[in-house]
Amino acid sequence: MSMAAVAAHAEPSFLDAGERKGLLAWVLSTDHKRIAILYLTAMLIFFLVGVTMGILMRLEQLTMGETIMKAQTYNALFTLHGVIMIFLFVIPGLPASFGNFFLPILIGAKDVAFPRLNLLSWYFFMTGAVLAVTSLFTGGGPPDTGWTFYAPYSIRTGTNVSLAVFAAFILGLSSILTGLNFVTTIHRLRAPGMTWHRMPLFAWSLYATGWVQILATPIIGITLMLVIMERFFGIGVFDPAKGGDPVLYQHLFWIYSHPAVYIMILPAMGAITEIIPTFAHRTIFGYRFIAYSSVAIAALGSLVWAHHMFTSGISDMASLVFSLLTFLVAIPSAIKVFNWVATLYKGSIDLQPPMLYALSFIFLFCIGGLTGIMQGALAVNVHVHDTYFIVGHFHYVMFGGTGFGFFAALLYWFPKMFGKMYNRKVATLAWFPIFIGFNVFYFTMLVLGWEGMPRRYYNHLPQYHTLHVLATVGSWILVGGVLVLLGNFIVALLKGQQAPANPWGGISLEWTIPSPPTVENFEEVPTITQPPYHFNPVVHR
Amino acid sequence: MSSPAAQAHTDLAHAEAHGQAVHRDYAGAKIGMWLFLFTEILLFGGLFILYSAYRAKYPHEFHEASNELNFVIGVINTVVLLTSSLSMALSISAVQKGNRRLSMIFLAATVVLGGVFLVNKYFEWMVKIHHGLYPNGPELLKRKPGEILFFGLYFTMTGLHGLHVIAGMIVLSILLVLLAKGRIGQDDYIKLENGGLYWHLVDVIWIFLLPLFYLAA
Amino acid sequence: MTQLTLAEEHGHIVPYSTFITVWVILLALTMILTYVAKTFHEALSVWAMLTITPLKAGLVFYYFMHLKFEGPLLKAMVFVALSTLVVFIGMLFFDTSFQ
Amino acid sequence: MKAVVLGVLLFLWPAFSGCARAAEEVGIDEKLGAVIPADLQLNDEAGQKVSLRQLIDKPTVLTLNYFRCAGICTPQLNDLVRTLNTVELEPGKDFQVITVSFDSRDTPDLAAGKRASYLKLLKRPFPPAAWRFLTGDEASTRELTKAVGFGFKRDKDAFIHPGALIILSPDGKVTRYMYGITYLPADLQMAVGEAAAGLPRPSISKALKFCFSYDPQGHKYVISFTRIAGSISLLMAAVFGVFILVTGRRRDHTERAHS
Repeated sequence: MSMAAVAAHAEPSFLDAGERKGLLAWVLSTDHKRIAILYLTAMLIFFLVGVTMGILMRLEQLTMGETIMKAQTYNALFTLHGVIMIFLFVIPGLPASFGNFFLPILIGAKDVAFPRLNLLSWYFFMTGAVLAVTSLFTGGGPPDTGWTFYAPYSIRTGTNVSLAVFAAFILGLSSILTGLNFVTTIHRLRAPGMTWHRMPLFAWSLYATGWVQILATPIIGITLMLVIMERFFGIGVFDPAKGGDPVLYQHLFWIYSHPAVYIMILPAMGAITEIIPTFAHRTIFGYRFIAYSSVAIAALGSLVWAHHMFTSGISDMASLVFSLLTFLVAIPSAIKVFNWVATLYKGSIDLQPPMLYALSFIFLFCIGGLTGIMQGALAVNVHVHDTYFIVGHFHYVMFGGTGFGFFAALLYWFPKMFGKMYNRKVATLAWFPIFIGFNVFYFTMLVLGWEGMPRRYYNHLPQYHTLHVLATVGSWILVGGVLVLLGNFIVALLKGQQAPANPWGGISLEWTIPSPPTVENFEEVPTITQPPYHFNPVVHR
Repeated sequence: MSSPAAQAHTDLAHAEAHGQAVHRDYAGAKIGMWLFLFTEILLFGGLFILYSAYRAKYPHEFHEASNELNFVIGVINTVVLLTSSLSMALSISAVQKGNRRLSMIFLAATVVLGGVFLVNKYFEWMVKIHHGLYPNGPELLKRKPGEILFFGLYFTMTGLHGLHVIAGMIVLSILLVLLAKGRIGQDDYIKLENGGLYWHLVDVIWIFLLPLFYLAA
Repeated sequence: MTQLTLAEEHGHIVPYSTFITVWVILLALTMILTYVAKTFHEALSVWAMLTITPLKAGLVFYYFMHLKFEGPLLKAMVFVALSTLVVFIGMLFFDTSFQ
Repeated sequence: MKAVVLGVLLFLWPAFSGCARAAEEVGIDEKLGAVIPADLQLNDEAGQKVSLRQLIDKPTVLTLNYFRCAGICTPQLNDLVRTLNTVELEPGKDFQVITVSFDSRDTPDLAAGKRASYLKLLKRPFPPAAWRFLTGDEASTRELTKAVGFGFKRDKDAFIHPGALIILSPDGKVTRYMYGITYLPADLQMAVGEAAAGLPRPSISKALKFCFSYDPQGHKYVISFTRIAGSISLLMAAVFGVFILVTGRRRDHTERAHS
């Protein structure tokens, strides 16, 4: 593939090394870098499938009444869009791809702690993905419960919920194994001198994420298993006819699914924290605050699940307390944002494509976070519950946050991963339609929701028509930009220029090794003597 | 906190990258196993949450339904599992002392005791199923909601625990073979130790199931 | 390989007698628990359940699972995991008990 | 390893068994497109016999409740009032609301009282005829709830029942279910529009709310049980925490001494 790299270094890159050739060399490899690329490829494909479904739903809303599909099709589409995007793209998103690739490199290790387990978790991921997709075409038709699989409807419906739930279970297992691997890796495989406080902040965020994956995912595992048991054996725990309480299902579901939001966003924050100092040429401001705030977000985030249930009949007292806790989570998030901004302040900012997307992340995440706090306030929550406001909010967090973080990380690390440089002008140009289209699309959704447009419905009333058309046009602009961005990467892979070892002037460990890295990552195990992001002569702490 | 001595670990990664087994990161493997056990604890934790919520809601029904379970079988099974845990622990001590034969005897005893547990469980379940007391069973559906839930949870939790016992027996049998072949020995017994950790956890879960179901009356 | 914890773990062998003692205690606790649950009224047996059962589990964790001989890291991890579960249960009851 | 075994087992189940169903279901079994038995005789607020055929001549929002309900019925109807206050439709002309009690012990007197109090809550001009509160004997109300797929169950003196709005077309066809106990005006407006056209539409947001009976004795028990469990776990956590701190510090010292 890259002969120049072979010539320049004694060892071949991980892309060329190994005895096996072709596909087998990938699907049997325990090299964390190859597994990362397996994940990346699979996830980008699922992402595009999810995008297609989103576009179809927007087309349906272009006119009033039935435009291109029936209401039942629309129901199935939004369920699938949610399941595919959340379970197959956003949750595994950054940890499985960039985490797998860069966590060992960032801490000076040659691989993760359990390489074979790592490969196994990819197979679980693919199995889960295949089952999820299979559930669409088999059994009683695609699941129509929404991605939350709320009981008791999910135990009654004749659609293929069992298989979809089982798929989610397998995907959870894959997520647990990844988290377990990362936590052990960070504990055991740090290079000499790589103390906790010299660890790059991306590794910190993966550490916090790993713990959430380990401690919260089993709860959803057992809950989903109970739904399956309920469907086949009728054990009754979520069935009101037998004394079961569906509200408990919601509790258990959100015990996992709210922390899952932090599984989604924390690694993206970590990646942003890597990108900002590199392009501001400045030490990150408040290293310890950012590191600990990751842990704080993970811990507090596990306690606020019930704010999803304000209208589900939980007690007033609990509503109040959960409401308060929700506000508390905003604090560590805000700490991060302030520290990023402080880092940018007086830095010499180099507006390369990764930085452009990273800055958009901060902006969009702030909107997402603020609209989230608005829902934390009880009175507002009831008003906007089940409207487009919710849809807009979580797209700001998940797409504007995790999605933009993902793009930024891809732009930042792509040259390192593949040894090829993409066309930076095109990447910058693609930013305009992506950013503008995004806001036209989702900000309109916020407005629609505020005016009372109910979510999940294939049709709308005349008073919402103009805004719906605007949102649909925004979706076209956005998707056009995304396609240009991704196409740019494919072109780079096929005939991009050889990327240098350190195209951005970064100083973390990954930039000290060749692009693409060799199988062993490091010729010699590095010894770390100073804190990360050590751009200034002034020693930070 | 200082960074762990990296030489050993990078050796490990190196060996793994080449698919060889040169050195085992003993502590790393153990951390990994414990993390896995945490996921198991929280998996059952979800069920314990449900149990306590429903018991709080239907205290009298749980009380009455629990009376129908034969607590003697429950206690006998507890003794069986505790003893199997003991022989598991002894097996590890034996291998540490270099006594592989004794270690194998203890390990085999553990597997056999696991089997005894399952046989007991089987008869216990069969009696209940015979009386129509199983989820969606004709007799159970006539009961009060709280009792339906009690038996639903009873079958779910003991069933899931039973699956864990079966899985544990399979793992321990494989370890027995490895032990016989000398792949586990005085200088490398981490697999046995991790298998033991899993078995003990299964035991701990049963320790909680006993009072929740058999002694709730 | 030269690391202390590794050497410690390799070196530490728990004597058979310790395990057997723990086992006897565990059996005795089981009997006490059963006796209390079957003889006395509800409140007392609930209390017995809430104290004896965690005690038994603790013994298994501490001795059979070698937690006594592990470093502070593993102990801290176990603590985090168990307290997470306790917090989940607590928060959920916080809702159900006010309903 | 264990996970794989479990996974295989789970995967095989669908092959062996169909979906288990409870004998008597509480919840909504959707009957979209079905026509309600219009000749049913119910009692109006004055105790006069009235048939649904006489009442339903426009899109109708049907709610099924019982008037002594201590659970979700009041919040449900209150939220319906909130929704009706803002919906951009003219009550009595574009649509009407009918609330039927499925408890045969509810009397027309009680119904009249309920009607008066809910009409008072409405902040917009609302013709009294646009919200009817009906009662009936057990056989007739059962027939109605069965026809719309509304499953409920008697529990001592109370009922376990779901909360939902059922939208009927002018000719008495079920066109839409709106689940839960809170509603959006825009949703209701669309549902009524579709009912006017007689088009049945599949439901969304199927998170059903259920009403449970309240058991004061059990409730007391909950709190004491919680207190006990809570204090024990806190105590254990504290002991364990102190223990870790103590042993952990000692270990730290030895480690430092060695390295």
